[in-house]
Amino acid sequence: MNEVTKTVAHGATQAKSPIFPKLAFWGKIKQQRAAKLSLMVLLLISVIGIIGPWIAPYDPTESNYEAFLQGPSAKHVLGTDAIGRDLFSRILYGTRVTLVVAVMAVGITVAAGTMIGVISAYVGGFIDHLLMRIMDILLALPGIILALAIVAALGPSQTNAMIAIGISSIPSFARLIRAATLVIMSSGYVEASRSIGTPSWWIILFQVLPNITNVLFVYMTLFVGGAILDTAALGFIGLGAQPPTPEWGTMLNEGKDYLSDAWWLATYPGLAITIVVLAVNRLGDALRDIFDPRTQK
Amino acid sequence: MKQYLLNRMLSGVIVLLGISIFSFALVHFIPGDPVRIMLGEKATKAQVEQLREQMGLNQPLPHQYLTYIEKVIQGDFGTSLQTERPVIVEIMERFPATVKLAFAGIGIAVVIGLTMGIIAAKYKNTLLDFMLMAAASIGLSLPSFWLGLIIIMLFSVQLGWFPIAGGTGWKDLVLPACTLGVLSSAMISRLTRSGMVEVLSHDYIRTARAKGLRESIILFRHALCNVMIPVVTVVGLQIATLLGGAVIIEQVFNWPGIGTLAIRAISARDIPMIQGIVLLMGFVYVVVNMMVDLLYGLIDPRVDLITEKEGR
Amino acid sequence: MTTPILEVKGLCKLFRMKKGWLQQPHYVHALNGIDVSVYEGETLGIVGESGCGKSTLGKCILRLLDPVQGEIRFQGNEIGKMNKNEVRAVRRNMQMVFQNPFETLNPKLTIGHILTEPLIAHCVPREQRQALLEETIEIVGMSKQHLSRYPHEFSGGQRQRIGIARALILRPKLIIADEPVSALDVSIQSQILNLLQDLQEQFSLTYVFISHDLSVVEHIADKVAVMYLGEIIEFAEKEKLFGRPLHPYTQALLSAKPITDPDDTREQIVLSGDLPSPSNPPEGCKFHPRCRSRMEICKVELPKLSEKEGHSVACHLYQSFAAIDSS
Amino acid sequence: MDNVLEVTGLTTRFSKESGTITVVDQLDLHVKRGETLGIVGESGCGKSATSLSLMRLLDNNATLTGSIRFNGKEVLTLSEAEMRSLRGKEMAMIFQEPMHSLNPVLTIGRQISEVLHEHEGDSKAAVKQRVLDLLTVVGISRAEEIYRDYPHRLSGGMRQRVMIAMAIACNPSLLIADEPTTALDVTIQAQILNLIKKIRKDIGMSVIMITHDLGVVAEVCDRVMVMYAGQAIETADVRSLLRNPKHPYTVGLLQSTPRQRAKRLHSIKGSVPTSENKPNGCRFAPRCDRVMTICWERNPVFHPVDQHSSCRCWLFTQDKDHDQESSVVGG
Repeated sequence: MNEVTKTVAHGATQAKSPIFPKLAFWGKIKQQRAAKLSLMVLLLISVIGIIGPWIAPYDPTESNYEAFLQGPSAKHVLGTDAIGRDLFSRILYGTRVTLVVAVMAVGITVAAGTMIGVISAYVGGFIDHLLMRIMDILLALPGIILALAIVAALGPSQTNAMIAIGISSIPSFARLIRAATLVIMSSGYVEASRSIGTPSWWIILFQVLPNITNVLFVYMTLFVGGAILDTAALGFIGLGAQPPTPEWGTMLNEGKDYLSDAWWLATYPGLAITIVVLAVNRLGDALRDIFDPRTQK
Repeated sequence: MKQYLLNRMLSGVIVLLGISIFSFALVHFIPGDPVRIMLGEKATKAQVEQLREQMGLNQPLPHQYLTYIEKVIQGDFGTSLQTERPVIVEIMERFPATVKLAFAGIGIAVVIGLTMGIIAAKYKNTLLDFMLMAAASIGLSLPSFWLGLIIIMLFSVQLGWFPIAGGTGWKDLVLPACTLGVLSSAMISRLTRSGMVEVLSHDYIRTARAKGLRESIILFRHALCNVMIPVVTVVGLQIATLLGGAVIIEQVFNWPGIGTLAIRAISARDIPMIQGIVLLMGFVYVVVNMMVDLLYGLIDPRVDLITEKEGR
Repeated sequence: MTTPILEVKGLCKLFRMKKGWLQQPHYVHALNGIDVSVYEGETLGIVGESGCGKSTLGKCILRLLDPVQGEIRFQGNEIGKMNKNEVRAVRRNMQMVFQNPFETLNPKLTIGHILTEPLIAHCVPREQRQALLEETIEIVGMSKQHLSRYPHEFSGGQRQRIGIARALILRPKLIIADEPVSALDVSIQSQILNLLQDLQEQFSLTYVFISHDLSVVEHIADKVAVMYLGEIIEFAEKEKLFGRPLHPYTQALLSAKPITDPDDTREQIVLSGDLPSPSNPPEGCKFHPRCRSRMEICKVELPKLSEKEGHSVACHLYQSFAAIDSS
Repeated sequence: MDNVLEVTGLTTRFSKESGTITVVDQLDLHVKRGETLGIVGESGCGKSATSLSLMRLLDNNATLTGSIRFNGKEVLTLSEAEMRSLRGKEMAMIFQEPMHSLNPVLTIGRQISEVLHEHEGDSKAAVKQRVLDLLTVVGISRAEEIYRDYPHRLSGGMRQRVMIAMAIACNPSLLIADEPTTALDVTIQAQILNLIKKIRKDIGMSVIMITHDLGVVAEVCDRVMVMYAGQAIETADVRSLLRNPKHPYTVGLLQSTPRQRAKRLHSIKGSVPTSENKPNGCRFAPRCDRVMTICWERNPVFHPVDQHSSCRCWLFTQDKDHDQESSVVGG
């Protein structure tokens, strides 16, 4: 009776991969670690955005004709541009510009998008239909084109770029929020609450909103990444922040004419964008995985 | 099925109408006098009046809109203010280049993206998965124009393998298409992986295993078909976007497509041209969406149910 | 005889199934002329298979869904035509317990918060709330300490107790229980059924108990209504209905129910075929395609619910009932 | 002794972030040829994990130890390829949710015929004919039509019939049915249970019927095993179990099934322990109304009580000092 043959077998679905070791409990722990790490990177970047002007070694707009197109050196850590401005200082200053534009743009998106989404889902019927058809129409144009068209109408400037980017992501944000609200609205607890005789404002305030904040937060983070990319893209095309504002996209635009002479001009601002966007996106992904009910078992 | 397609077509028409209103309204969004802005400060009063008359801006709005639509249907999109050639001619000249770039880019993206996604899902939570998905994350965070610049710097300037920019030959196509492909593959691979992981956790995959099927059949017959449903949607959307001009990439590589045309028009406030491009994009979007819906009907036998549920 | 606390007459509910803008909307008769009544302190059981409209009936009574036609009288007041605010006021005396205790409690709120909600909605003065909360949570067999916890910390049975506490806290007259025990294990199920019975005695509650499980209904109900595709096909006191079912469907249902008796000698009637789709029900008697004693008339004419000695049935086999009665 | 399946000391563990949890603990069972064994228990008792362990269909964070001998072969040492040729051919399985168990984008015909293609390798035409026959066997009248149809167009009962057709395609010697009728209506449940009984007789296979419903057990099973918190606590033939249950849990379970006669139901207090939080002694001790001191200290062994039944309970253990290996299994 005690002589049970001790054999061991694993489940059927294992990936047979001796070369690629399985990372134990990668999923959730990894996400929490990623969230912490990207949050720290973002905090650091924000701090740079705030104190940048004080730690920058040079004035970002002051040209120095004795030191133009100089490669990275001890004096100019990241080199200088065509009219001798210090690239490092410009990138430091640019942090603030980029972050402010992106965050404000997302602010516009979130405010309008959430309102439209929640109203559409909660009121339903004709209003819902109308709002969603309008969103459909706006979605038919690629976001960047919509932004470009708005900039074209308003004229190129940093503020207008911000408004344009904000407006151009409203449709997709509104649809996401509407979908999230609909899920909550059809949940058992909202029905239970209605069956008690709870007034609508109470349901929106205490049943719907607390349950979409997670979703809202995740989408917001993910949209910030997109907004930074769009800001830089507009700057790159010359329709965003105007020179001599040290905006990263604009700087790349200026650098693209010196590809063969000054590689640093077209490299570092892009690297800065990538790092910020990567940190924001990782944070968004991590938050999504952490909040996703399907991964909460 | 027929019902479903008819419905999709109807909503397509509505979107098109909406787009036409949007593009029409563009003129009126502009603060100040549109004619003044188009002609610049130095124009004489007579010139302004003449253009105003020519564009029909003196008429009441609904009337203006109807005339506009009538003209558009006849293929008259107006005249470009910059080149003074018909808008439709300018667009049609550049459209083939855009189509070429879009399909080349998407082709690369689908191949890379699907492969990466399937491999990552198959080896879920291993080092390989981690590396592939890290690559995809970076891909999603790269500014397209910067990647373009880096690629030019590397392959054209340093190595001299490809021409820097300007032509439309196949050699000119390689770099922009690869840039597009790499960028779009990031999203496709993530989507494929998450779709695959989700599908593999479904009960019917357990049924397939209980039937004793080979892992390859489970992966490619049972799982992939279901994963393709969201992937087709996204790829469709990407094609629609790219056919409207991969604006930024075209600009970086100086590719003579709709994208560069759009930027030039916008910088120059060439309103008839902008209107034309916006209309074209709307049209392309609607057509591509219709194709995606058609494909949907072929992949997913449940489409007739989907509309039923939505309509309820 | 006193008037019933709840009386439903000729209740109809349609769902619109629209396939697209181009198509004629298609209607599904979820409820088709429901007549049913409950007296104070009674338990009315409503049984039927999925898609028979039993949950829809429960929701219509509470006006969570608006019926298309018919009357719903609660304590003598017609609530079918009340406006929103009046309905909310009525809900003070009429509460619901739901099937899924996992979904019907908001995961973001504490138990205390969830239970306070009805008190706020019906303007119970602040100083009475705490006492009511504590009293009610103890009545359902839990303790005060549980009030500050969140739903995910409880097991299915405990969550259902919380759901019952929420329905009970306003001390309603009528509770509609929609499959309250079908998500629970047998050993927990009996706890909840006992609790419901105790509460009924203590607060002289009236229940409308909706379930697909014949054994549960047989145990708890005083009167039972059997539903099939949006219609009540048999309605009688429990002893009569289970002792001598008249409708062929009820007979089949009873014989199909597996019982824990190894020497079960019942004759088993296995129905052929599936439940027809409610969106496309058969002509005539809706049960006739599956009925083993169908007649010609069943294919064309819908039988009416007719009563004899407190036992109503809607079947052509017994249509002579009414004739005999009236003669 | 002609046993299709002999399981000894089967233990299934899942490794999770919080640690290892044991869902099936030292399980012994056997199924005779042509017999129907019922496994009964409430949610979380490990009955589904048992069935998936037998087929080795668990996710890769599961570890199985012990021995599963199926038709004389040791299942746990088979390679994945050998295991595959067993699944669907010699042991088949049907699941609880017929709604989700069929692939929505493949036709019914394709899903059934791929079993045959995989295991038998007949010609295309022969396979198709066999599939049509199978569909007729499981009581689907419009076989040709259903062959070309997709799962979403069938009702729950029909889908379960398709699942059965798929399972019996290669005449397996063991069919594992995991709550096959739980998601179905009573009248449809009766149809499906009858079908399983009939097919079992026709092709002489054994069946393991996993259910929470003692009524279903009474209807179709020959023998029953009751599980609680990952362990078997009683096995007996159906008659003895229902007429003369031994373990207080089985008694409680039978008494809490609603009946008209009882004014008040018997109920088992408390709730099922979670797999992370199992009591040290007998796992049922906290809920048992006949609990003794020893119950809190040591988990009783599973042993025969009379010729009909075996049971894991101190009430039926004469020699309380009996040395047993499973007494120190903490949570």
